[in-house]
Amino acid sequence: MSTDQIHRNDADTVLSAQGLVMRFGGITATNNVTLNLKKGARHALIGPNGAGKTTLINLLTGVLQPTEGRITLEGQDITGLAPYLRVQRGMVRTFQINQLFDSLTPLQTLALTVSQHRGLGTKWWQALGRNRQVAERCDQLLAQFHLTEVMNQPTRVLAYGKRRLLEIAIALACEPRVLLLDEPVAGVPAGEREELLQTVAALPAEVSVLLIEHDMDLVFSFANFMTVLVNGTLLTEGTPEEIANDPRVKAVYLGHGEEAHHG
Amino acid sequence: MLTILFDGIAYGMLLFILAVGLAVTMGLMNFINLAHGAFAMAGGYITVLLMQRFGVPFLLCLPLAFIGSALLGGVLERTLYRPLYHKPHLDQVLFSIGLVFMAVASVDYFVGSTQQIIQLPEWLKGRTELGSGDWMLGMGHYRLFIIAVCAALTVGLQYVLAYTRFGSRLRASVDDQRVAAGLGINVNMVFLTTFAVGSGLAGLGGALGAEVLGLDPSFPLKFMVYFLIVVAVGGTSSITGPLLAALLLGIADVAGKYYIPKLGAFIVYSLMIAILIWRPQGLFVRKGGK
Amino acid sequence: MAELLKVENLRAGYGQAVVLNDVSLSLDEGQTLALLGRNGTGKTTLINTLAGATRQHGGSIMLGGIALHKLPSHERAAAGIGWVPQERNIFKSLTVHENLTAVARPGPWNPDRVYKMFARLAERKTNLGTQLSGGEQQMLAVGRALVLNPRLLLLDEPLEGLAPIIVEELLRAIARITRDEGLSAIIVEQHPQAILAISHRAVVLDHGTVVHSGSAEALREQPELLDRLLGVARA
Amino acid sequence: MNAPQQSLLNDSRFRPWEPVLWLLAFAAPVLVPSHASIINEIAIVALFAVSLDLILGYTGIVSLGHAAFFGMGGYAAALFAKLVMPDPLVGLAVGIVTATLLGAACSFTIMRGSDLTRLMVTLGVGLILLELANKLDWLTGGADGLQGVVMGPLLGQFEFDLSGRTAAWYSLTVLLALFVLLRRVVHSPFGATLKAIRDNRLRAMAIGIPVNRKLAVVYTLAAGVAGAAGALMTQTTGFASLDLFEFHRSADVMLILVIGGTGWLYGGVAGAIVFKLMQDALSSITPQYWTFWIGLFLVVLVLVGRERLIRPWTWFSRGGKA
Amino acid sequence: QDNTFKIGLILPMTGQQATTGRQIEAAARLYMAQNGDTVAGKKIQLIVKDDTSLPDATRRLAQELVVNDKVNVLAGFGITPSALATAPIATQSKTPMVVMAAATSSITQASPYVVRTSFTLPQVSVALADWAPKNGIKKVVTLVSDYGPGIDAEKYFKERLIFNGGQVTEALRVPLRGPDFAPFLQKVRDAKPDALFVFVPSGAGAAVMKQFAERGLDKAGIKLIGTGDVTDDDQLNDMGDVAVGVVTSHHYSAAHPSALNKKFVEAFSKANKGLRPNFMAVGGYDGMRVIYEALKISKGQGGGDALLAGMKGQIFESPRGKMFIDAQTRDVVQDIYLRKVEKKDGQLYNVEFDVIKDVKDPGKAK
Ligand SMILES: Nc1ncnc2c1ncn2[C@@H]1O[C@H](COP(=O)(O)OP(=O)(O)OP(=O)(O)O)[C@@H](O)[C@H]1O
Ligand SMILES: Nc1ncnc2c1ncn2[C@@H]1O[C@H](COP(=O)(O)OP(=O)(O)OP(=O)(O)O)[C@@H](O)[C@H]1O
Ligand SMILES: [Mg+2]
Ligand SMILES: [Mg+2]
Repeated sequence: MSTDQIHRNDADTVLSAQGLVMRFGGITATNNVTLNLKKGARHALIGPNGAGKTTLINLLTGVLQPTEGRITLEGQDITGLAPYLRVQRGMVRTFQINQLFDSLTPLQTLALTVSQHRGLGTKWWQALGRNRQVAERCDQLLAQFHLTEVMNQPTRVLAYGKRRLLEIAIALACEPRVLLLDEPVAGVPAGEREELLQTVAALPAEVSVLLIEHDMDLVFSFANFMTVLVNGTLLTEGTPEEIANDPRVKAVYLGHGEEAHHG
Repeated sequence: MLTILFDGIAYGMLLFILAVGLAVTMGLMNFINLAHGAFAMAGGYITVLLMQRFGVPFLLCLPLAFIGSALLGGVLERTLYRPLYHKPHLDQVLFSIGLVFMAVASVDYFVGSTQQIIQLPEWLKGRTELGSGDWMLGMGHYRLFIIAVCAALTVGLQYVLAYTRFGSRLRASVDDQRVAAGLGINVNMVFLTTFAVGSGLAGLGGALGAEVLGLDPSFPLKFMVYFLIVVAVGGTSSITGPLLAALLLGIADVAGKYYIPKLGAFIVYSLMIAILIWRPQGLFVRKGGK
Repeated sequence: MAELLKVENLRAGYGQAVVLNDVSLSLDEGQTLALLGRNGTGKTTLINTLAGATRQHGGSIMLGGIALHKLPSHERAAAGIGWVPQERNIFKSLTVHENLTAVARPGPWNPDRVYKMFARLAERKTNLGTQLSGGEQQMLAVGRALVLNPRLLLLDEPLEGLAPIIVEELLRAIARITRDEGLSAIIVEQHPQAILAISHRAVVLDHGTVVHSGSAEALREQPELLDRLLGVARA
Repeated sequence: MNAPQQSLLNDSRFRPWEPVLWLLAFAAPVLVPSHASIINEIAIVALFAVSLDLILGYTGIVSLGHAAFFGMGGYAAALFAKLVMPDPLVGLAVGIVTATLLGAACSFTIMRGSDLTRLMVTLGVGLILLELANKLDWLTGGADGLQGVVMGPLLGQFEFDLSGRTAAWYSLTVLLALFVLLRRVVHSPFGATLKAIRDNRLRAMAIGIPVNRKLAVVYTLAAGVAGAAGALMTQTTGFASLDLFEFHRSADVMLILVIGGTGWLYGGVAGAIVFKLMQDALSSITPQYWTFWIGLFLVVLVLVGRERLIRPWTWFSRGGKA
Repeated sequence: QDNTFKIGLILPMTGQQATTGRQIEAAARLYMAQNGDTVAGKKIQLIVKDDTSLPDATRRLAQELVVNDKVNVLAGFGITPSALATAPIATQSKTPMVVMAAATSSITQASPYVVRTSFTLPQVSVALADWAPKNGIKKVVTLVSDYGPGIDAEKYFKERLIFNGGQVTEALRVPLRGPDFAPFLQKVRDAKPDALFVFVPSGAGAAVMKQFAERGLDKAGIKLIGTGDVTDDDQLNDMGDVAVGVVTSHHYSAAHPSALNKKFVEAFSKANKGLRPNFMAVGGYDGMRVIYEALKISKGQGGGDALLAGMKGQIFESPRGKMFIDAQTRDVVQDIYLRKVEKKDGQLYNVEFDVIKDVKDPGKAK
C-alpha cells in the first residue's frame, strides 16, 4: 500500500467501485454501478426494496464475485481478493440479517474478534483473554453496546435487539477504516437507535462509513452524502438536501407523507 | 456392452428405491436416519418369511413389504423419532445407529444370521436376449421387472413432491417447523406421512433387492455407505438428483467391475470424491438453492 | 362491536423460563392494537404465544369463542390467526409462489391479490425464499399471513426494513383492511407514532407485564407519557 | 483484572476433578491389573476420539473417514518397527509425522460443501486408503495383516509385557501429553476462531478469519493425533491389519465421541470409557446379542438425554421442552 | 481352581461372520455334551468371546484370557488376520492355539503353538484342479473374493491346473464388499470358458449361483465348480434348484456317508433347532476332540508344551472322515472329496463321488 499509489487516484477516495454488474440468472441485481467512498465520509445508500443495496455490499466485501467491474480499496485492486483479506485491510461490514456465533457468548465473540484483529488469531499456546488489552477492549465494547449484563449468556437466547447490538459491536471490534452498515438499526428500539448511530458517527474522522437504512430520520441526520439505487441502477447522487428534494427519489422511494415517521 | 448398461441401470434403480426414503428424510426432513437400512431389511424379511413360511406369492409380498415397513416406520416415528427432530444431527446419528444395532441383533435372534434366499416365481427367472455380438442385449426378466417398478415409483414420487401442495408443505415444515405450524400446517402429520412412505419405499426396495443384494441381519450396516453415497452425490433438494446419482453409481459400479475388475472399489469411491470436490453440493442441485 | 380476542392472565416463556407474567388484554372485531415496549420486554413472546409457538404456563386465550390456548399451533391458523414472525422466517426452499400456496386457505385473500398489493413479489414469483432482498422477504411474510384469511393478524415489526414509500402503502392497506373487511390486528412496532396513528388501542409491555393499556389516540397525544413508558428518556 | 477477563480465563482453568481423573487413570493398571489391556485400548480409543472432537466438536466437520489417519499412523509405526528400528518412541513420532502429512494432503478436500459432502469425501478417502493397503500386499501384508512387528523396550528399559501394563502406561502417557496440548489449543484465540467457523462461516470470514487455512491446520493437527492413536494401537498389539482403515472404525469412534458429547475434549475420553467397558461387559455376558443392548443404550441415551441419564431423579419430572 | 481346564474360544459371534461363530460354538458344546466335561480328572470350562472379526480385539481378548483367566488353550479364530494377530500371544505365553476356521495356509507358520483342525484353501483348490482336466474341463475362469483365502485359492488352483495341462483364461477378484456379481459373471459369459471356478466366503455362494443361472451361463455350457464354501451346507437347502449339479471340492459334507457323521449331524441338528452342521462346525468339533485327547495324553497336566505335544500327530476318525495332525507342520492332513449337489428326500446335499486321500497343505510343500 504505497503512498504514491493512493495519490495517483483521487486523493481522498478510499473505496471505489467501477462499473459493477451482478447477474443472478435472468435478474440483473446490480447494473453498471460506479460508487466512490471518500475518506471520512458518512455516506448513505438508499433505494427501494430489492434495489440491489445488499448485493452491492456483498460485492464490495467479496461475498459475491461481480459479473463485471472493478473494485479498488485505498488505490489497490481488490476485485478478486478473498473476503477475509479485505477485512484485514480494514474494510468491515455488518449484515442485514444477523450473522452471529450462536453457541458463543457475546464476551467470547468479542474477545475472539479483537484477538483475531490484533493478530493473535494464530496464537494457540495462551488462553483467550490472557492478553490484557484484549480484555479491556472487550469491556469497553460491552459497556458501549449495553451488553455487559448478558455477556455470559449464549448468543442464541438473547432477545433480538441485543443480538442486533452485538452484530454491530462485532464490526466495531475490528477497528475498521471502511465500515459498511446494512440496515444496522433494524429491530433496535427507537430510543437506542440514535445512540447507536451516534456511536458510529463518533468514530474517528478518517473512518469512512457507508450506511444502508430505510429510516429516513436517521439517514438524514447521519449522512453528508447520499446515493440512490433503483432496480440495480444508480439513480442519482448528492447531498441530503438535494436528495430530499429530488422528485424522482420522492416518486420511487420517499413517498409523499414522509412525515408519517415524524408524527 | 448394452447388457452391462442394462444391468447397471437395474442396479442403480434398486439403489435408488432403497435410498430415496433416506433422501427424503435427510434432505427434506433434515433428519439423519442411519436406521433407514433397517426398514429395508424389514421389508426383505417380511417377504422372505411370508414366502417361506406361508407360501404367499412374491407379487403379493411386495405391497405387503411396503405396508409393513411403512407401518413400522409410522409407529416408530410417532413414538421415538418425533422428539428427535430438533435435536442435533449427531444425536440423531447416535440414536439411529442404536436402532440399527437393535434391529440387527433382533433379526439375528428371531430369524438367525444366515443369508436368506428368495425363490422367484418362474416368470421372473428367465432372460431375453436381443441382437448379437457387441450390441447384444441380455435382459434378465427380474431386472427388467425392477426397472419397471422403480421407474413407475420415481415418476409418482416426483409428481407428488414437485407438483402437489403436499410437497411444498413438507418442505415448508422442514425449513421452519415452528413457523410452519403457526401458519396452519399440521407438521406432525406431514412428517408422519413422509416418514412412513419413506420407510415403506425402503421396505419395498429391500423386498425387491433381497434377490440381488442378499439379505442377512447385517444388511442395514452393509449398505449404509451406498445409501449415503447416493444421497450425497445426488444432493438432497430433489428426487431426480438421487435418481441420477443412483443410476450413475450403478452403471459405474457394474461397468467398472466388468472392464477393470482389478480396480474394484476404487472406481466408485474415486468417482464419488471427484464429483463431490467438483460439485460439493451434489451433482444435481436446484439452481441457486443454498 | 363484538369482542374478538380476550387474553387473561397469560403466563408463557421458553423452556423453564417464564417471560410473560399475567398478561391480560382484549380486542374488538375490526380494531387494531399497537403493542409497544422496550427491547426484550416480551412483545415477540406475546405474539408467538398467541400463535402457539412458545410454552404456555397458564392463562387463557379466547378468539371469538374458541379456546385458542387448548389448540395446537397448527389449528390456530384455522381458527383465524395470521402470523408475521419478527425474523420473517420465509420458507427458504420454497419459491415465492409456493410460500403463498403452501399455507393458503379459501377466502377473499389469494396469492393474486397479494401480488397486486406488492407488485415486487409478482416479479419475483419463482425466486426461492433465500434469493429475496430483506424488504421483499418482509412483504412476502405479510402476504403469507394474509392468504391465511385470518380474523386476527399478528404483525411483529412488519415495517422493519421496508422503503418509506412501501411503509406508507402498507400502513394504509392495514387501515383499509381492518376497516373494510372486519379484520383485527395486533402490531408490534419500533415507531410508535406511525403505528398509533392507525391503531385503536395501545398496550405497553415491560418485563413481561402490561404497564399501560388504553386508547391509541390518548397515548398519541401524550408524547411524554409514551417516552416514559418506552424508556426513551434514557437515551 | 476486569470482569470480562476473569470470566474468559475461567473457561480455560483446570477444574479440581481433572487431576483426580488422571491420577485414577494412571493408578488403574495397578488397581485392576487384570484389566491393563483394556485400559490400554480405552486410552488409545480415547485419544482417537479426542482427535475427532477437534474437528467435529470444534469446527463442525463431520468425518466418517478418520480411520484413514489412524490406519496411516498405525501402519507407518508398524512398518518402521519392522523395517528400520524397534524403538517405540521413534516409531510413534514416525506414525504422527506420516499421518500429519496425509492430513495436510487431504485437508483441501474438506473445504467446500455441506456436512454430507464432507462426510462422504472423508469416508471415500478412508476407503481408498484401505484398498491401497490391500493392494500393496508386498509391503503391508494385504488382507492377512502385517506380521513380524516386534517392539523394543520403552526407553530401553520397560518391555511390553504380556499383562499389558507397560502398554497401558505408555498409551496413557501419550494420551495425557496430547490431551494437555489440545486443551491449550482449544482455549486459545486460535481455538476460538475454530468455534467461530463452526457457528457461522460467513461471519467468520467477515471478521477476517482465513477460514480455509484454519480448517486445513486443524484438520492436519487432528490427523496427526489420530495417527498417534493408530501408532499406539499397532505398537502395543504388535500387529497391523486392514481393519485399521475400515469404515466401522471411523463410525465407532464417532459413536464414542458423540456418546461422551462433542466440543468438550473430555467427551472422547468419557465416551471411550463408557463404550468400551460396556461392550466388554455385555459381550462377555451375551457374545451373540450384545449389540442389541448397546443399541438400546444409545437409543435411551439420546431419548433421555446425556445430562438427565446421569441424574436419574430427574426422569419423572417434566422435561423442559419449548 | 486348579482342577479346571479352561478353553478360551474366541469367535466372531456378531457381524458378517457370525454364522461361523455360531456353528463352531454349537459344535464345541455338542462335543462337550457327548463326551462329558471332565477329562483326566479336570473339569473343562469353555469361555466364549466375541471378537467381531477385529484382529486387535481378538488379540486383546486372547491376552486377557491368558493373563486373567489363565486359559490352557486358545481356540476358535474365524478369520485369518485374527489368527495371525494372536499368534505372538500364543508363542509368548506358550499356550496352544487351535485354529478351527481360518483357512489361509500361512497361519500355522506364525507360531509353533498353532494347531489347525479346519482346512486350508490350497488343499481343497488343488484337489479340484486335479479333477477338472480329467473331466473335460481345460479352459477355466477363476472368480475369488479379494482377500487372503481367496488369493490362496486362486493361486493354487491355477498352478495345479496349468500343471495338469489346463489353462486359466482370466482371474477375477471380487471385492469382499461387492454386493453384485452380475458384471463379473457377464464377463465370464463373454469369455466362454469350460468352467468357472469360484471361491467366495460362505454366505455369498447363493448369490453367485443364482446369478450364474439367471445370466444363462449354464445354458451357454459353462460349468460351475468351486470350493465347498460355495455350497455351504448351512445354506444349501435354501439355494434351490440352481445349485443342483454344482461340483465342489471340500473336506466335509453333511452327507458324508459314515456312521459317525450320521450321528454327528443328527445330534447337532437336534441340539440346534434343526440347523445342519457345516464345515465350520466340524472344525470346531474336531478341535475339541484334539484338545480333549491332548489333555488325556498329557495326563491332565495343563501345561502348554505338554498339550502341544499331545496334539501333534493325533490320528482319528472325524465326521469328515479320516484326518490327522501333521506333527511337523501342526496342520491338518485329510481326505478331500469331490461332491456334486443332489436332491435327496426333497433336501439338497453335497453328495461325495470321489476322494483324494491324505491331502497335505500344498502351501507347505514349497
Ligand atoms: N441469489 C440470488 N438469486 C436471484 N436473485 C437474487 C439473489 N440475491 C438477490 N437477488 C435479487 O436481487 C435483487 C436485489 O437484492 P438486494 O438484497 O441487494 O436488495 P436490497 O436493495 O438490499 O433490498 P432491501 O432494502 O429490501 O434489503 C432482489 O430483487 C433480489 O430478489
Ligand atoms: N428462544 C428463547 N429462549 C430463551 N429465552 C428467550 C428466547 N427468546 C427470547 N427469550 C427471552 O425472552 C425475553 C423477551 O424476548 P422477546 O423476544 O419477546 O422481546 P421483544 O420485546 O420482542 O424484544 P425485541 O424488541 O428485541 O424484539 C428476552 O429476555 C429474551 O432473552
Ligand atoms: Mg438489503
Ligand atoms: Mg421482538
